[in-house]
Amino acid sequence: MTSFPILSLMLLVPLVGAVISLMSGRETARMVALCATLIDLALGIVLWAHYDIGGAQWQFQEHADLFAGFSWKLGIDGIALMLIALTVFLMPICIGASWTAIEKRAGEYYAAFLFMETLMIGVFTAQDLFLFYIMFEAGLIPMYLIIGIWGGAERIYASYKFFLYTLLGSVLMLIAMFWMVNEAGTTDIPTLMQYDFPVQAQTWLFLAFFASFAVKMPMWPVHTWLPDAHVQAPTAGSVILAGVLLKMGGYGFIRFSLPMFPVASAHFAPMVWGLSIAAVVITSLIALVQNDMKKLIAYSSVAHMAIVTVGLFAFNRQGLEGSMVVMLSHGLVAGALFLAVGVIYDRLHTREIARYGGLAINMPYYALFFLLFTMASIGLPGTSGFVGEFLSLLGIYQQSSLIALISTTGIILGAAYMLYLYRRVVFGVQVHADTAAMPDLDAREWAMMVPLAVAVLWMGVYPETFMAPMRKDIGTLEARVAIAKPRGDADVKTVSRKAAATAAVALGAARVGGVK
Amino acid sequence: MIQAIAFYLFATLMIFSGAVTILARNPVHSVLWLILAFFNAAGLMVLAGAEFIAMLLVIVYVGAVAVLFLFVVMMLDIDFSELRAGFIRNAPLGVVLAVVLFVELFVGILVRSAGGLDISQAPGAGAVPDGLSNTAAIGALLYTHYLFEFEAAGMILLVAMIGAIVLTHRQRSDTRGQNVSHQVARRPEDATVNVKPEIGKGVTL
Amino acid sequence: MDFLHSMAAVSAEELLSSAALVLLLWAAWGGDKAARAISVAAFAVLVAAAALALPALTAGAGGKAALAFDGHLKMDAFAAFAKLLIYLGAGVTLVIAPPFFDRFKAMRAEFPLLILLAALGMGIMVSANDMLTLYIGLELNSLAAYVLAALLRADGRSAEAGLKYFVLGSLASGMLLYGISLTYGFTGTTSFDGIRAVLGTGPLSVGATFGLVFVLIGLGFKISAAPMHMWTPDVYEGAPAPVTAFFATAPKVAALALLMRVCLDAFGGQVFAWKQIVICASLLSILWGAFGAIGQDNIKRLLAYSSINNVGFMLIGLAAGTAAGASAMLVYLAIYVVSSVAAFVIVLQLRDANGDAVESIADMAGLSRTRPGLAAGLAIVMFSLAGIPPLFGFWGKFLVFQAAVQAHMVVLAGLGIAASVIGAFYYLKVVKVLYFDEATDKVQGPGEFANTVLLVASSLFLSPLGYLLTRWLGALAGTAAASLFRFG
Amino acid sequence: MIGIGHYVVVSAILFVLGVLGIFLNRKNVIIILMAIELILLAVNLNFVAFSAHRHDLVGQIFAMFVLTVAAGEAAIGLAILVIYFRGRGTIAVDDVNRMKG
Amino acid sequence: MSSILIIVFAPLVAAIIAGLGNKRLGAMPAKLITTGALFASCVLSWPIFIAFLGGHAETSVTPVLNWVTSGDLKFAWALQVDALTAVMLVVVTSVSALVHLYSWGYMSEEPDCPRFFAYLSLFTFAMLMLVTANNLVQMFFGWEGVGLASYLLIGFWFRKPSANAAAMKAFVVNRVGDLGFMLGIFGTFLVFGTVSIPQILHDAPGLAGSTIGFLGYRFDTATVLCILLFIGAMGKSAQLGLHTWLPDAMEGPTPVSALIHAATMVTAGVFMVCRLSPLFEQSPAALTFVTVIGASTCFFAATIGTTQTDIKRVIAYSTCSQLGYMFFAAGVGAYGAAMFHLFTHAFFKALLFLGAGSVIHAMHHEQDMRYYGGLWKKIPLTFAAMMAGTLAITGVGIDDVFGFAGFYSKDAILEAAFARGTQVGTFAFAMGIFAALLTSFYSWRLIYLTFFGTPRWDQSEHIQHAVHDAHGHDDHGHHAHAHDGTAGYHPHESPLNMLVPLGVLSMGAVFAGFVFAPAFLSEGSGTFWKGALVFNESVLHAMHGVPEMVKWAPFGVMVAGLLIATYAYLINPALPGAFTARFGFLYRFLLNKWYFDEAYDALFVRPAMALGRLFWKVGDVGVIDRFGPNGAAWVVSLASRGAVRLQSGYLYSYALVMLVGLVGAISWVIAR
Repeated sequence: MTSFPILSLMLLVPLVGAVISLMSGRETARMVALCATLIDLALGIVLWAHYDIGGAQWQFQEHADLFAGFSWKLGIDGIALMLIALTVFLMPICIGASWTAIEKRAGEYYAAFLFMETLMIGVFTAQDLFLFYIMFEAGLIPMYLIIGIWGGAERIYASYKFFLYTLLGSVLMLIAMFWMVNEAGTTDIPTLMQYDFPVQAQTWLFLAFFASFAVKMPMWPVHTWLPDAHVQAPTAGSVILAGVLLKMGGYGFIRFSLPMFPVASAHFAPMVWGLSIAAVVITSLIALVQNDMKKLIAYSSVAHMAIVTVGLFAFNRQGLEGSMVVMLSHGLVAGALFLAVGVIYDRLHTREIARYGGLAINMPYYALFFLLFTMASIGLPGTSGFVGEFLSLLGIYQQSSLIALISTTGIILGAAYMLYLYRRVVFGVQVHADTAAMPDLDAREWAMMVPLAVAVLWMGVYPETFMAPMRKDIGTLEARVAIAKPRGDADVKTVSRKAAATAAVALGAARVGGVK
Repeated sequence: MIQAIAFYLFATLMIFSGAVTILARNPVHSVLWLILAFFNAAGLMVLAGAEFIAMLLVIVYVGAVAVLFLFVVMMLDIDFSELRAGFIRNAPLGVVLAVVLFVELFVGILVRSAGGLDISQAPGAGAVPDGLSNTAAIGALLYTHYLFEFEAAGMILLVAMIGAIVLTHRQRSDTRGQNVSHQVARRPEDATVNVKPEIGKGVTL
Repeated sequence: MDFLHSMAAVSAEELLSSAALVLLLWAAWGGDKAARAISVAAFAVLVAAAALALPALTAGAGGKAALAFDGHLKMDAFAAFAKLLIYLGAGVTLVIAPPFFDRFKAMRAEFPLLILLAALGMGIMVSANDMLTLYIGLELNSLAAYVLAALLRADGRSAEAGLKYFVLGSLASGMLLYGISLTYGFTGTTSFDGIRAVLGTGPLSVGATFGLVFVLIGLGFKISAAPMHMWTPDVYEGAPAPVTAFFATAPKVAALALLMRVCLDAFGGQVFAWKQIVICASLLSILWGAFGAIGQDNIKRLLAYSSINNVGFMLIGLAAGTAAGASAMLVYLAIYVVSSVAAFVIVLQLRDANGDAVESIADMAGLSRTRPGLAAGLAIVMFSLAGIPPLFGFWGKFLVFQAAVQAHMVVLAGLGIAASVIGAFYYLKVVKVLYFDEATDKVQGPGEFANTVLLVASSLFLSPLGYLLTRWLGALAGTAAASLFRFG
Repeated sequence: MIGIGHYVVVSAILFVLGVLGIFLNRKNVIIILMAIELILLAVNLNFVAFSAHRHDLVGQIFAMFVLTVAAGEAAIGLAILVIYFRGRGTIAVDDVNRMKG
Repeated sequence: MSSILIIVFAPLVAAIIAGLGNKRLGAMPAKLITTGALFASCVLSWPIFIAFLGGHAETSVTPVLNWVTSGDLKFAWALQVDALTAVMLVVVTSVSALVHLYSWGYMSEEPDCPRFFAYLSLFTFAMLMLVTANNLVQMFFGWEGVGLASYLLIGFWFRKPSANAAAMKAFVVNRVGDLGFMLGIFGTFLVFGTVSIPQILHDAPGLAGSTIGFLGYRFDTATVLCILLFIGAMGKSAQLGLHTWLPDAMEGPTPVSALIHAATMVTAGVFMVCRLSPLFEQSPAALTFVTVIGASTCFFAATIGTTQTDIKRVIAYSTCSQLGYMFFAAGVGAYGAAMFHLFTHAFFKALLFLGAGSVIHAMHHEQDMRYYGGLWKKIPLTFAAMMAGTLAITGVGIDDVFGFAGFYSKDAILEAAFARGTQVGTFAFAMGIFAALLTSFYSWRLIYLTFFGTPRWDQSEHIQHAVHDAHGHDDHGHHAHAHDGTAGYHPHESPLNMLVPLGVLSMGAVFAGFVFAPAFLSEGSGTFWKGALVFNESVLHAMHGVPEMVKWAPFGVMVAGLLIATYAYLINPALPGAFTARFGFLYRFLLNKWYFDEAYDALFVRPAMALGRLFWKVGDVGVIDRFGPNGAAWVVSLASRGAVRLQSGYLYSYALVMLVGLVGAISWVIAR
């Protein structure tokens, strides 16, 4: 632990980079952007290295009373640390993905991205309610510009939809925040996380926050902005959108909804489950019939994020940890998949699946990476996708076997649509000459793919690295929500072994865990 | 009794002439009806004991404003035959609304509080001093308590004056006014040029 | 002694009026050629007047000592805060106007005079503590404004704007006056203190209620709150751009401040009599402003609807009926004034190759490539007006909604903030045209130096850097709002 | 002495007439200006009536100021009307709609 | 026992080197590395197995790396070796090593060799992870890993649309089973608080009488867990309902079929049931379920096998059928017999596939038996190997004297089923006997169609291509092939590196039963298994007590099958045609595999696609977008038009609006 304001520095570096690249030409701007993101990556590594696992809940705290009504208060726990790590890890890759693809107005482009990075890190570090909101909301602007200026043909509609949808979701949250601050008398998030709001108020507070995070996640049926935004955004935009922005919704649930309104969360858990399973089934089926690669992956993101919500609202450790791992994994995998799409989009300038085929012939290494990320998306054990999904689903099973059953069908449908995609793009014969002529990955693309691949496998084989920093915080959260935890339907009534637990179970007072 | 007769006379005439003002087809007639309405209003004011305001009304309105209106109506030289008569599209709605407004005012102010106005009895700031005429009392109040407003009203008139001039004053190009300083500043050498043209060449002016 | 004290209290007004008279003489002798010099002088006068008004604010003054002229004027911190904003708006107008009018050869020496007199009227409005003072100030401002709107005589739209403004403004004045007369009749006094004392907090007689409603409706016209806003788009479009800028800033501040004083001071004991009307007007303004703006292609018209929309948000702060709400309104006003300044400076800069104003939004397509600075400024203004963080415009909405929630008006706040999303739509539209569309290269020509300075300054204020001012601004607004609630 | 109620009713009628006058005619803007004068007259009548009823001069003073302002207003209004007429050659109410939407 | 580390991870390392090296590495190094690694594994495996046979080895666990810790849920990467694992180790490494070697020859013309060998090694690694798992999650890792490898290998010839479709089908259908498996793991954790297999098996007896809520109903705990887990096994082992992927998987190269779809991967389900046998023992209902499914599959697959013409598909259905035997063996409690059949089956089925591969190789990738005939003279060694395999699968042997591998294991299974004495046991026995008849019939049918009779090669397009390629430039072949059905084609015996594996496996097919039966099936087997699975002494005793008729019944039906096949395909070749004409419906029903694919297509695939389109076009676009964002936009634009229309520009309408506001406000305060 140091008193050095490393978090502020991490916010400042991209900001300065943004200002510089705004005023520079293409070559300079991208170099500046790369440097800035790499510096932030280095700072992120330093941050992780100095993070005291199992130490104080909030570390690297900074505080300055710069503003009226709220304050500049930063600090992280393990959950935030991991999401920051994800952010700083993905950003240089995004810059790399834009290296050649962005030709017009590059200075502004990189400025928008760097600004975005500041805001994303800001969201995860903010310890003041309103500071969080400002960071959370401000991200709309650069993303709107990124989609709108550098996006595809339908970019205008997509950017509007993205902006207004998410804005509508989050403004209601602001009203709830006012109420909370009024009630609790503080804007300090750690304090609020311990505050017991009146039960009646929790209901509408939860719904207001839910409106924001559900749109951001996105949950069915407020997900329709996502496919449009993804499809139209430039590659790096999709990566960051899927990689980090969606995680803000999950982060919001884990940081606000659950600890601050545990009773309402429990009350609304069935609704969340219902929406989640609807998302898993419906969006997976929709993904199955897509003709556009990015749209397919976008729909798959909705399905994956539904696993996150299911896990979060399982109210137990496996569910919570699983959701976090799904988020981290999905950040890597969805990002990687969008990169993979970007790689061939850069070559052929179409996202239409039918225009590809047989890429395994001329792009074997590309096929390999794509395969790895496809499998990670499917949740093959040994990849990052499995650990999180497994834990989340295991978590929800303890609450409801039916929800678990339907959610788990996602693994079948996920395999179906991803393999169908892979089959159409990478396998098969080469119908089009231009497709057949595409070269395999170049050095830059290798440099983007390899770190992602390593991270995906690492997280799949030894997720402890990523779970350890979060363990204590998840434990705190679990204890916090335990008071309201709903009773699962998959309880065991047994006549043997630990008699005391048995008796408790028979009385219905204890949950399944008691039988262990 | 005579007061009541006078009141009803003035009131009826005022309302009638007011109505004709807004309904007359010829704006000149309108202005004239307006003047009549003002006269009757002045009468009502006199009945209420406010002679000064009544006189002011006649002097200012009839003497100045109404004449200004007449002047402008004449000056604009509008071809009245071209002006369309008739009512506008939403007129019925407007009339209904106006009637509703009146009924509401009537009911609200008079009927609701059981047949009369319910005026609270707090003493005002400008209680009429004993023994002073209306005009003197107003003057006494106006130049003391209302000094600031009085001065500010002067500024309003100033603005009105400046505004009217700014808007309507224009340098007319079809008339030639006298520019004294220009005439005074004129020098002979500006007006005449002596040239000695060579033979066979013209004069270059 | 009392008279001297009063004279000292209104020193800013005295300065303005005497300066107006002196400058009138100068204008009479110097003619239109002296217009620029008079503008500069008028600007200086405004600065001086601001300096004279400032102490009341910084001293946190209020209470009895600030009353002047038998309590007809109340020179408190609230009035000072509003005056500063008014003088700011007027000053900016003086800066941006001369180059504009020069292009039409229509720069009049009387223009700065009218601005000064309007500022004087607005100063009287915001310090009014009596219905008569209110009326005088209001009319002084309005008459000048009618003239200003029609100032560009050669332009048919300007005259039409003046005509509409005049007719509807007079109608509104009539309603206001009728309300004042009813209020007077049912309370027996025109003084705010008197009215508050007579009405108390008990049930309100129907006549007084009617008076209140008429007054609110009349003032609603001035702040262009729906449904009294109908004049706004036409006048904003028709009036010369600097005048529109003026309308969007100073009179809005004055009218809102006046409305606040009437509601919170004169009718301060009768919050429930006006609260629902204000809420209705607020929501109606937000929605109507937003809906109207969506259909616009003219940037000035769009800004007009935007002002209607923003007034709706400010009224939410009023509806809260608390000091926090009033303070929030003042901060919102300050930010809104700066936004408007920035917006109109940009509008003035938008000229085609012939020097004619480019007012069509479609003609600004791709401005971000031809004039990146201008486009960035406009984008900042738009996002700020939409209230998207981290731009400073968010802060105004933030405080207003916070005040509403603190006053237990969660539903109103929720509705208002949800409606703000509709508003965001048309701000986004402008940004879209600026940044996403193909360039048309319609906008040409250099900008004036003064305008650029103003633009940079206001953009910086609206940028996230503005948040560094929150403490300072909040403290000032807090003082001002507190003085509003400190009754005689 | 006539009751204050009578005056208020007469004033209300005049006020409503004035309001009607503003949107009931499409002939001539001047009539609208006159309608405004009617409204102000109604207001003045109200003030004077209340003032007399209460034996309080503030109302009359207010009425005096209203008169003053009304005079100024009429001047400005007519000036605007004149320049409008110069520009358009008409003062028909129906024609004052170049700006809309 | 650290050799296990090498056994398991050597193939992984080899796979990574070969896979990443790919074409840069070249074919030969890739082959050498992978095959070398596999032989090393194999060599290290046998001692372990032998040690267990000797009864002097103990269960060992080699921890590798912590995997996941989440609250009470902990599982690690660890390698557990016990008798059951040892059996699987030798099966997997031996067959895999042989298949690697065989592929040298079989895939010699393949340009993408490194990739193939990398996949094969990767598969072996995953399979080894599966069998050495000491917790359910690692088993699931292996489970899915083999699925991945299977997917890659089936789709190895990715240019073929049918191969891609088959690969995808295999993965997705397996995922259906995995759904059950995963839910089973969840339930297991819920009940036991752990996913460690030894812990679960230790605690399993405590489940007796307990119930669990599932999908809103209450069931016996053990039954729910076992059936969920068994659904996983059904998928992997291609049991009735989830079997459809297996025949299609024959799109992969033949060595793959031998390794994955005959010897190892598909038996993972059986392995799992045996591994968890103490748990299954807690639920008679689940065991009944297992028995019924196994018996039905055994019968059902055999019926289809009788009509298929693709040589690999016949063997594939045969595999399916044999897996059914294993399952109902487990279901009736004869886990040892199930494992023994797994063991023997691995040898003879791999042999049959590799033999078939050799035939296909010789016939230039022609797989349709109708275009074979008379091959025994051309490829005698392959014929010999195939004969060995056929004798083994049909269970030829004489009690107490000698029998081919299948004889011991299959007889044991049938006896156990009968000995069980329950209704399902009897049902399973009946099905098993009938299936044995069919097995004999289709196995001999395969032999007769392939190796006997007259050549029918000229009808094969593959052969014609081959002939044209070889003789295209001269007309020598053209007049030579018209009459003898050979089309002038000369099949060649496979190269040595293909024949050696055939030979080794033939040894296994011939002697595996004879040699190892005592270890697996005798009273003393308990010392071998050492609790690695439930060894029911009672079942063993009962087996010895079954009537003689039961003991002879398998032999009888085997002979019957042989005779029918001999008559129909050797003596009177017109008979099958006449039969199919007579019973056209039955024939088509069997030929079309009981219409399972069609039914699934109509029930799941098409509806899924249709639903997807419906949810997309109607749901997302038609409802959510239409009434959500677009609807809101429509309302807003409508309101906007309204606002603009109100702003008519006319003074009077503006005044009117103001008046409306005034009257509205006044009315409001009056009404209030």
